[in-house]
Amino acid sequence: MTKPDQDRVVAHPSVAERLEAEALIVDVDGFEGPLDLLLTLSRTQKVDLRRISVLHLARQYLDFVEKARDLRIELAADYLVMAAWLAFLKSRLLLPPDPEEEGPSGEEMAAHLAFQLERLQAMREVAARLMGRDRLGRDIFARGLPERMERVKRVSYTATLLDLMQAYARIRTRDEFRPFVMDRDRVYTMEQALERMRGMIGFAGMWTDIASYLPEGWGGDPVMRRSATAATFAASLELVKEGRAQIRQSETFAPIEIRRTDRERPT
Amino acid sequence: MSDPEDTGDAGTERPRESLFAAPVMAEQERMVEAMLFASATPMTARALNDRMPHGCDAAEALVHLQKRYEGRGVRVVRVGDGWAIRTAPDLGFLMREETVETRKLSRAAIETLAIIAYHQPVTRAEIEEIRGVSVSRGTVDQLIEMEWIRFGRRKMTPGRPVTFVVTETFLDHFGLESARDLPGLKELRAAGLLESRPAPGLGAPTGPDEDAAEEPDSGQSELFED
Amino acid sequence: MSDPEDTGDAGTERPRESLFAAPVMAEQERMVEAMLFASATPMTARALNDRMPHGCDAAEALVHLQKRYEGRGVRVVRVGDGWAIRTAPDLGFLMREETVETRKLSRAAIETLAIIAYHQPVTRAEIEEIRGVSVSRGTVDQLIEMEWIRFGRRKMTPGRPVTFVVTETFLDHFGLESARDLPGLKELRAAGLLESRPAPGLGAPTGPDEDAAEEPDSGQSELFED
Repeated sequence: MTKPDQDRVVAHPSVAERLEAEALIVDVDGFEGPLDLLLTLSRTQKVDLRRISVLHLARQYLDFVEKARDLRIELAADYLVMAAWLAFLKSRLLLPPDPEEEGPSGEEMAAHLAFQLERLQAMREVAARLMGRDRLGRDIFARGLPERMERVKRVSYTATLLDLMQAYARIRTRDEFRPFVMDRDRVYTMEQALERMRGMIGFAGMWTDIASYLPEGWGGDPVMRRSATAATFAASLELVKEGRAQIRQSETFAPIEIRRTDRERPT
Repeated sequence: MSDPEDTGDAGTERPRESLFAAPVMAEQERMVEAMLFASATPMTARALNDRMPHGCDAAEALVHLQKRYEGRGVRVVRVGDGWAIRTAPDLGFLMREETVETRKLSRAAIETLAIIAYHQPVTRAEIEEIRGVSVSRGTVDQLIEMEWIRFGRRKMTPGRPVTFVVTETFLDHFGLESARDLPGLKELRAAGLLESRPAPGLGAPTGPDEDAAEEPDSGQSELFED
Repeated sequence: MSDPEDTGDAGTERPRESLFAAPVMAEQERMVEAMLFASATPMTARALNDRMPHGCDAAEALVHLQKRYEGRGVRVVRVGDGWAIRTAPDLGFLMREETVETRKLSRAAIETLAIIAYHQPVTRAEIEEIRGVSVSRGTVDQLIEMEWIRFGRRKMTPGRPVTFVVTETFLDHFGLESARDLPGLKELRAAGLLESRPAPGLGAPTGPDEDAAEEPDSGQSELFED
């Protein structure tokens, strides 16, 4: 700590400031990055940040980095990047501007750095003011015993007339086309037809329209007639297969006719 | 600390004699007000006094404060040994937030309702016969609770089963004069409602009123024939 | 205050309510008073209105109520979009028992919070540019957990980075009506310190992410422009 005056951070008459500069080196971990370090260094200039000598600041920073190197303190990469940038800035500020060269002038770069420092400083100041305000739970208080706001959830069911009608239509439609429900009353099965025809075929020596074999009461309702017709036709084919009847249709859509086979007579 | 206005009233009561005079009563009232507000539990006059500067009289401040809150939205009330700020009893309803969630009636419920509307008065057995499935108690209860159906007269059939009919509330909700205004099967079909899927372009179905006007006797009589 | 005019208004708007005129303003004030006392967190005028009978005007009632509590031990304060009742700041000394220990915030967290408050909506890269160091995840997480900051809208810049803004809880905690009332905001703006100035070409190296430099205009303006 008590290093002699061979520091390169010279021109500081006050012991306190020298100690501060020393402390900077020892306490490098305490800085929140290069900008923070620069801001701290800038305080030694004791001027408004707007009038700060960026050149001087760059020198201070570079001295700091140099020292850290001497002391074998490993600096984080961003400190070194800043050092390189400041070295570049320093050279730009010192050398007369080259009209050929592109890019920002040393003054522009310096001004921006000053802006950054001023902004960071300003943010620190307002942060302190903010934290110093009257704060809830410390200076200002909310209701200690808030009353419970009860939440009552009520479910209300609704339906439209359309819903109602569609529901009813759905039920009625189910009645009209019940494809999977065997409605025994209205279906004439082939077994029923076969039994009926077996009893009757023996008397049918003449070609007779199979429609006349339909059971009584099944001719009116179209659904029932269809069912009975289909069953009777199927039963007729069954009788033909058994060899007990013959079947014919003179032309397309003409009545289908049936009569018993003659072979049966000899038996 | 104290407002100049406040000193007017209270100042006359307690002239500031010494350097360490107790705050004026209006100020003490403010303190009690703030403490009662911020405290999580009721506070006794003593506990209030303990926190206040020397020479204060929390009990008196409480009397003033209580008077000040008379007829307000909150009141200063005694709770056991302590004092607390509480909502005025007549405003308790504001502390309840009622959220109403509207849901569609279930399919079972709407079908049951439709059958009752079209076939009323109808017994549970009849509803089941028409729907082809049993009707759950919950469904009927729900419809009764909604006041869309109610019990009708008992049927004069063996067992004298109860019947269900729709209510005024039901007619109101669906904008019907009577259950007879419900469109019949023919109108349903005309409106495309008898197709298993209503056409996508289908808007509102023809109003039951119009339909009813054209065919006054349609609907139920037709439907009741089976 | 108790106007028949109010009733008139409400009546024309809501013809069905005409039988039930809105309560007089004094009564509305009581209601707002009760609700604000009952709630520990700020409530919006809208939320208040939702609980009040039809035709009420919570916003107007709030104005009356705020006036009524001027200079009292508790005050009606605006917090962002909401309203709350809070103890008067000068009486904080009485509430030592109610004091809540706030977690000690690190310097990084305090600075980050201030930057977000004054520059909002602000991206992480912008915060890093201002502080000159990367923002640790833990810092942001802590502030989010305290509900002092939240994610804002994404920036319409390449990469559409997320932004941070301060919350109503933040405003409530620091006794601010809105982010416009942040201390020193005007001065900072006048000094140009809230502008995001792009670094001239080779800017001083800052945080790890330098994309922030590309951002043409920084938040601030968006939120604080009048």
